[in-house]
Amino acid sequence: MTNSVREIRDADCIFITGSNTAEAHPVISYEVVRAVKKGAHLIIIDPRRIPLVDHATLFLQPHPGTDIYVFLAMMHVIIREGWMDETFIAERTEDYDAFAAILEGYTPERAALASGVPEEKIIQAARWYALGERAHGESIYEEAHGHSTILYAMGITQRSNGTDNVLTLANLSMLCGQIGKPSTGVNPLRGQANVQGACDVGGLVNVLPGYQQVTDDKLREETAKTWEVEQLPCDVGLTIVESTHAALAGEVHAIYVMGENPMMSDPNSNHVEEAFRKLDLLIVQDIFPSETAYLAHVLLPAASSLEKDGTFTNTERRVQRIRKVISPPGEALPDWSIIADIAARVTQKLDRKPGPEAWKYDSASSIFDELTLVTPIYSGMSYDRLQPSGLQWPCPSETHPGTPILHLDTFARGQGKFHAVEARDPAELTDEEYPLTLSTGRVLYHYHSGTMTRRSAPLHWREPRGYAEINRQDAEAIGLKDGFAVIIHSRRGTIRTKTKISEGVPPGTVFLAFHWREAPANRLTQDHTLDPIAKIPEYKISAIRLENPRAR
Amino acid sequence: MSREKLDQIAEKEQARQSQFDKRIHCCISTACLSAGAGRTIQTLRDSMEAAPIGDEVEVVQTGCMGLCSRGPLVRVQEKSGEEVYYADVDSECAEELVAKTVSWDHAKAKQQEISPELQTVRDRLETARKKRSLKKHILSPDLPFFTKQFKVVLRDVGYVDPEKLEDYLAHGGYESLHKVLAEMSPEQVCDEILQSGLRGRGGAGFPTGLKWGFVRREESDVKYVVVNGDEGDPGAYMDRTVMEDNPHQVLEGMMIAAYAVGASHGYFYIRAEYPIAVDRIRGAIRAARRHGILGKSVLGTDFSYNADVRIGAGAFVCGEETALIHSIEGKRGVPRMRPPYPSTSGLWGKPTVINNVETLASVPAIIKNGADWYAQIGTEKSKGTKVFALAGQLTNTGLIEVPMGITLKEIVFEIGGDVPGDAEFKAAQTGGPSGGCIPNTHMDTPVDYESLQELGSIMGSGGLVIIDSTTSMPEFARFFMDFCVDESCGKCVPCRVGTVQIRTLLDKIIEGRGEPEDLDKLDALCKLVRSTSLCGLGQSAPNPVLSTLRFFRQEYEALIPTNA
Amino acid sequence: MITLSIDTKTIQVAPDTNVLKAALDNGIHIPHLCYHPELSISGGCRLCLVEVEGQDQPVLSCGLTAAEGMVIQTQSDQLKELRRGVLDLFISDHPLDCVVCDKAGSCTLQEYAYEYGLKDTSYEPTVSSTLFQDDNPFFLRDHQYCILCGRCVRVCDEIVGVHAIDFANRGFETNIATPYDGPMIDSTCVFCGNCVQVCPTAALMPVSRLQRGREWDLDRTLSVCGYCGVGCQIEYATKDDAIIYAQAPEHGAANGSFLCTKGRYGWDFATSPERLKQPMLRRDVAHELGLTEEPWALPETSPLDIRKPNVEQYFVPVDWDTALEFVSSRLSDITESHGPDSIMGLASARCTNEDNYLFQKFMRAVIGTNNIDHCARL
Amino acid sequence: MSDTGPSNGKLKKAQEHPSGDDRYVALDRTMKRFHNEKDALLEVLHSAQETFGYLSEELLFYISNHLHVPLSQVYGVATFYHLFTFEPQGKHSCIVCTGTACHVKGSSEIVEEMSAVLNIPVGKTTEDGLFSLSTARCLGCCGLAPVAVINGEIQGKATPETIAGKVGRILADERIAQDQEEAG
Repeated sequence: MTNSVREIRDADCIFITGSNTAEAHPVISYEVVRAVKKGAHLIIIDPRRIPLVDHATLFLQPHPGTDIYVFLAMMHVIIREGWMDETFIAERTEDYDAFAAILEGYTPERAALASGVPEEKIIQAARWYALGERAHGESIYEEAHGHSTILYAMGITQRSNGTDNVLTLANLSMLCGQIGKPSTGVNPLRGQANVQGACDVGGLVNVLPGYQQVTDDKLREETAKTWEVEQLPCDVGLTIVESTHAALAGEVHAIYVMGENPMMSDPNSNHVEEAFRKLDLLIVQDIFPSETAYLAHVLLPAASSLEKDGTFTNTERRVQRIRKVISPPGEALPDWSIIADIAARVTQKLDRKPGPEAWKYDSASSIFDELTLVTPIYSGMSYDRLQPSGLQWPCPSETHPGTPILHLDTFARGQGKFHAVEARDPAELTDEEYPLTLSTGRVLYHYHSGTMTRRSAPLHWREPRGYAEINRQDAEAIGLKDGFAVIIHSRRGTIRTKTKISEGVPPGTVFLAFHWREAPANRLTQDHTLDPIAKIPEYKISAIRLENPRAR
Repeated sequence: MSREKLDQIAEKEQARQSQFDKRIHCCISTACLSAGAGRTIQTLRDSMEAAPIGDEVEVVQTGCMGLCSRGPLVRVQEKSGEEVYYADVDSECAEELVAKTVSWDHAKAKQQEISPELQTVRDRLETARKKRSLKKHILSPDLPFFTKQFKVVLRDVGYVDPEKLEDYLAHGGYESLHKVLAEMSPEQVCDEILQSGLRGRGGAGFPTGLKWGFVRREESDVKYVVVNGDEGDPGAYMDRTVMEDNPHQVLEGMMIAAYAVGASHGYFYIRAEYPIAVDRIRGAIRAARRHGILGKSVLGTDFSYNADVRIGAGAFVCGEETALIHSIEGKRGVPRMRPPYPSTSGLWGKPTVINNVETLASVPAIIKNGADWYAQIGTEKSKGTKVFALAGQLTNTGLIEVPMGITLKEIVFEIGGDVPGDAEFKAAQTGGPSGGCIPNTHMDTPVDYESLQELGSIMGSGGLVIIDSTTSMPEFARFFMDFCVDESCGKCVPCRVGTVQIRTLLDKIIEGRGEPEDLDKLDALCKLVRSTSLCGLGQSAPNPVLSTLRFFRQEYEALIPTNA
Repeated sequence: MITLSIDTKTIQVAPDTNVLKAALDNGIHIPHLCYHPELSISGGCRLCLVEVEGQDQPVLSCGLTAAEGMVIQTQSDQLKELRRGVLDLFISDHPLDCVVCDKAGSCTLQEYAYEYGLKDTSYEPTVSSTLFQDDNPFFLRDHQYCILCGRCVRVCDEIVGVHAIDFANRGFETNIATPYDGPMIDSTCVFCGNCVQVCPTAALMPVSRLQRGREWDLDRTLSVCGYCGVGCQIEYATKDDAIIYAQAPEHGAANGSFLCTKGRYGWDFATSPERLKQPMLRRDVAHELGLTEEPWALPETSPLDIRKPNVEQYFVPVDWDTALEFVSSRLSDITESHGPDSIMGLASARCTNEDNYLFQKFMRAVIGTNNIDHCARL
Repeated sequence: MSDTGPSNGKLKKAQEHPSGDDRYVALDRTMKRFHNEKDALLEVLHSAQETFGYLSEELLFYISNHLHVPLSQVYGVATFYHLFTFEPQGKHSCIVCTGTACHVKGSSEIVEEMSAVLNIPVGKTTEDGLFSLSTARCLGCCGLAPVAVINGEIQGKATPETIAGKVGRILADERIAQDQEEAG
């Protein structure tokens, strides 16, 4: 997030898209509810009527995959009506003209045609967001215009044009000067406890800790020096999806999986399974024998986040201490100590420099101290400084208070760059054979592949089994009623689950959470067309067909 | 519609009325109806039809004439203005009344052809002429019940037909509204009301002009006027009577208030137990709309105003202004802390004037006759008149309007005609569940806000219940405590739990289980509830107990076993 | 800023701050039951009365906006008397079974009764509602302990925004109710348990907490939730190395004093019998290494289709050394035979920065590949 | 929130009418008159009780859905006001005024007598659904205290005997009517 969670309550206008906030990030939805109760406008753009819509002052329901037309049209209107922030554009941004030129084609009329969202709603949303208008009550901010904030999540990123969507929202915020101030910004809501941190410390194919490009020789050498190794690999690596392809092609022979469950969470499970079976070595290090574990050669028992010390970095870039609350079961160990041990042994065997002793860490904090040396955005941090409520990066020095709001006076790259983005359609469109669109996601009571929540008694009691949310029309078309069994086919595979008739999904769309091993959503999703830049699979849009088993 | 048009209507109606030599007013308000006024007015009408010459006399249905205990009441009004009241007018009496009211000119009568049915009625009238029973129904106009009263609010109640706007106009209706619209600035209206010394008749007695001034000075796009017609005090029905029997008077007062504070919309909040009042007010609103008195450009001026009715649903606490607001907003009728006061943040957070019915009903007269006229009625601090619902053990019970400052003695012994039978007057209870009992030893107390307060009671909305020596004061106090327990909204603990504990103590004492220290405990608890409750209901709930403890302690003590 | 004096202490507060908040934020204690810093003002408990210079009657500090030069007294015989009286009424409608009450030690009413020396009520104990509702495994509702402060109703409406409960009936009969007092699951409740968090008494209690020890015997550890990315701080109450219940700290950095259902109640997975407790080698691998007699081959059934997964059927437990030796030698062999880029490491968004840092350092510095990824994209 | 909330039976019921039961049409009209504004809740509850006689669970759920007021709030409001009732009312009604004036003049005896005659406590309805007995806080006829209202007709200066007599006659007529039905 460019801004902080607790600023949302003071926003004058909140714009949410591609985030089922109340279910996937409940505590952030609390902030939104507060703002609305105080009089803020809440604009929601989502194909589904998500719970938070009950509080929305404006709800736009585009057909799946057409939201970008709405975003572009909003900016078209903003420029047409002169609602943009000219000073901000002039002083803080570049490449405006090329961007503006492209927008001319994206009229509200066109957007309405493509997305099914009425023009007047698009114009209304554009106005409220651009000018930060409130429904009622007083703004706490002095300026002429109120403060508007954008919240988004996987709904727009898990798409073959996910990067375009994100850039578009960035454009929107810069166009209106709704960034670099409190209660504004472009705020991705990260889905997992430490997804932010895992990226920060280099858990990506293209960057070293602190987002230093692996392709940058200078940066690479600095890190190598700190680590006392001669050299570090300079080519961008393979992502998990690419690796499965590579495994099938016989190029990848071993995969070391730590605390993940690709069999459930990666697209086109059948494909993943095929690949994993081909591996010479699959290491699964986890707290439970996950679905992936049953293909592994070796299982290494890890301590859960309740059973070890360390740090998590949350969606607002806040690095916080986690502490050992209870002891790990049996012989389970913290992941870091397992890795350290393996690393020491491999160093030995491959006779790498420096020797095994370099892998002796006595505590999580000693690792953190080393981490801060190679991670500039963390360099001012230490366990002591993280008490009691953490620090938000960048925190470059021991005295730096952390950074609640990014891009205050200048952007990371200097000027904010407008990207001229065109609308693109989803990779897999519906047709006669597969007439419906499947969208995957989460429900309130479960989390991800369900390894944890489905083993929690109260949560299981509340949401014991999976279901596909289907609109009454689509259900009745093939004689399905609420709670009936239903079979879902896609070009990748077939699953069977129960129906939940819901007005929450529009006709033509089916929603299925990916928590349910007995109905694994990712047997249906496609892995052939990823987002070209971010390599994100298009979880949110797959063409499917429903079948009523009783009709067999 | 313009003023001129209204005048024409008024004159037309006056002309129509003046063509009659006599007008027979028959009260059809709730009390008289339940005493059989329905049959009475029917008989009057039939008889008039059958009487030899009908058109010289008009039968008019009117509202309350005051002396409810003697209903059905009928008044015969001569062209000269001379009036005679008749009490307990049943059908028989009604026939005799008609028979003796119409002039029997047989020559004319002969020419009239009438149906056999009517002929039989006429025959009955013929015989009724000879009867001698009418005398005992006559109420002398010299009765203190009439002479001691001074009518401002009730002036036209009992004269105008509540369902005829024309009649109200004929009685000078909406002249005051026109006066303020045509001649006065909002500021002047507020000052005028302030000058008059009019104070809230809902009980607390806050100066109305001041209240209006606050709201007038508030900056806001929308403001509201709310008429508090949630007359919850059991034993009081002044507001109901005014709303039922002269609805336009209340509407006019409300609109003057609206003009004074700059409100564009208003609500009548009327308790559901008053269906007739609801109908009459709704009727008045419709009629006013039809005649351009309500709506866009009132009386052709650029002042626009609209009014609606909201119905309560059985909650005494909704008489409290913040609870009333919540109720109109469709929420639980629970009071909230003040400040902010409704004058700054009322209905939907907008500045709002809330006045009770009687208060607003006094306004047209004040505007018409001027602040000074009103201010010279009543006492130093309590100006004007007050309407009371006189009830309980008394010969004449009913609705009275008296100048402030009149003594209890005058009300009870002169207007009320003393306690019937050989029982003795013991105490007067004012202010209902929020008020207290004033013992016969304080008979000379002048009835005004301050004096009553000093005696631990309040003026209240106007319930005045007379208790005779047969009533036990502790039990009477428990009756009110039951009421408060029932009506507590439950938000704040002193009222929610305190009232229950007060009642528990009262039960204990009344059932003879009391201990000597219980009286002090009761007194202390009452004072705690009074000083810590959130709203007026809770703060005043202990009054009946406190005042009876103060003046009739011996009755409590007598209930406590001596050997305990 | 506005300057006022509370108990002779000069205090500066922002405009529109109420006196109660001003006092509490400055370490001046005024008893209160219905007030909560994150919720709207109710004024129902009548406890936070204070004396304002120039006003003859005490006023509620929660409803009193701090004004320049205001002089406030929070302690006096009169105030003590009034508060004591109100508390006396509270406990006349509340069971005094603190001896066996799970809330004892963290119950605000108990704390105040103690502070004002109320051993017992001086009135006839009369409990208004005895409704007992244990209709879900998250929390239970025991109305006899309810003091109707309304915090639960406000948090449900103003913060969570689902308005599952509200006041029902009125007067002494008032109670907090789902529609028709029905079971929670038939309401709009999302089981976030924030009502439990703000409840000052034992009216709302986590099921997991019942009969699990006295408050003062519990250890408390402040950590961060392991689920979504909001990073809510959670205070875990533990006893004998077991979690008794979880709640938000008073001032969580991102979450303030609130949580969602997963964070508050979804921690019991940690003690699931299915946890991996020791390293394991797949049966065919174990056989290869001569650790097991019978040969074994990985079945064709997809892991997603295994009806009742049983890890023992596929794996045999081994000691750490065997497991790590196997892993490290295999990795070394593959690196040497197929090159570093034939190995891929999948880090985790559920592991700590320290874990992930070491993991990528291992892949890059030891194995020598950038094939390091994690599920940032899902 | 029903999208995520458990699919409870009430939801379906509420969605199946208004089609069948045309009493809902009247209710819809009231809600329409107030443009389905939340603050019309009290008015809507009034009209609901008028048309249906009492407030059933389905009814409140229906209102909650159409005014977008949380069901818990609708229930909370409905239970706050004493005029709303949650069970069917009797064919005939007897309301005894317990206002101050009536109390002073002995209305409590009338209440006791009626409760004995009908053999039901105040606020209840006889098993055969013929009579409901209730009390009111002042009907504003203090001049005629004590008063009772039987089937909407006010009885002034009432005594236990007069009221019991009236009610007795109504019950007698009902029995005759029943007998005739059984006969014919």
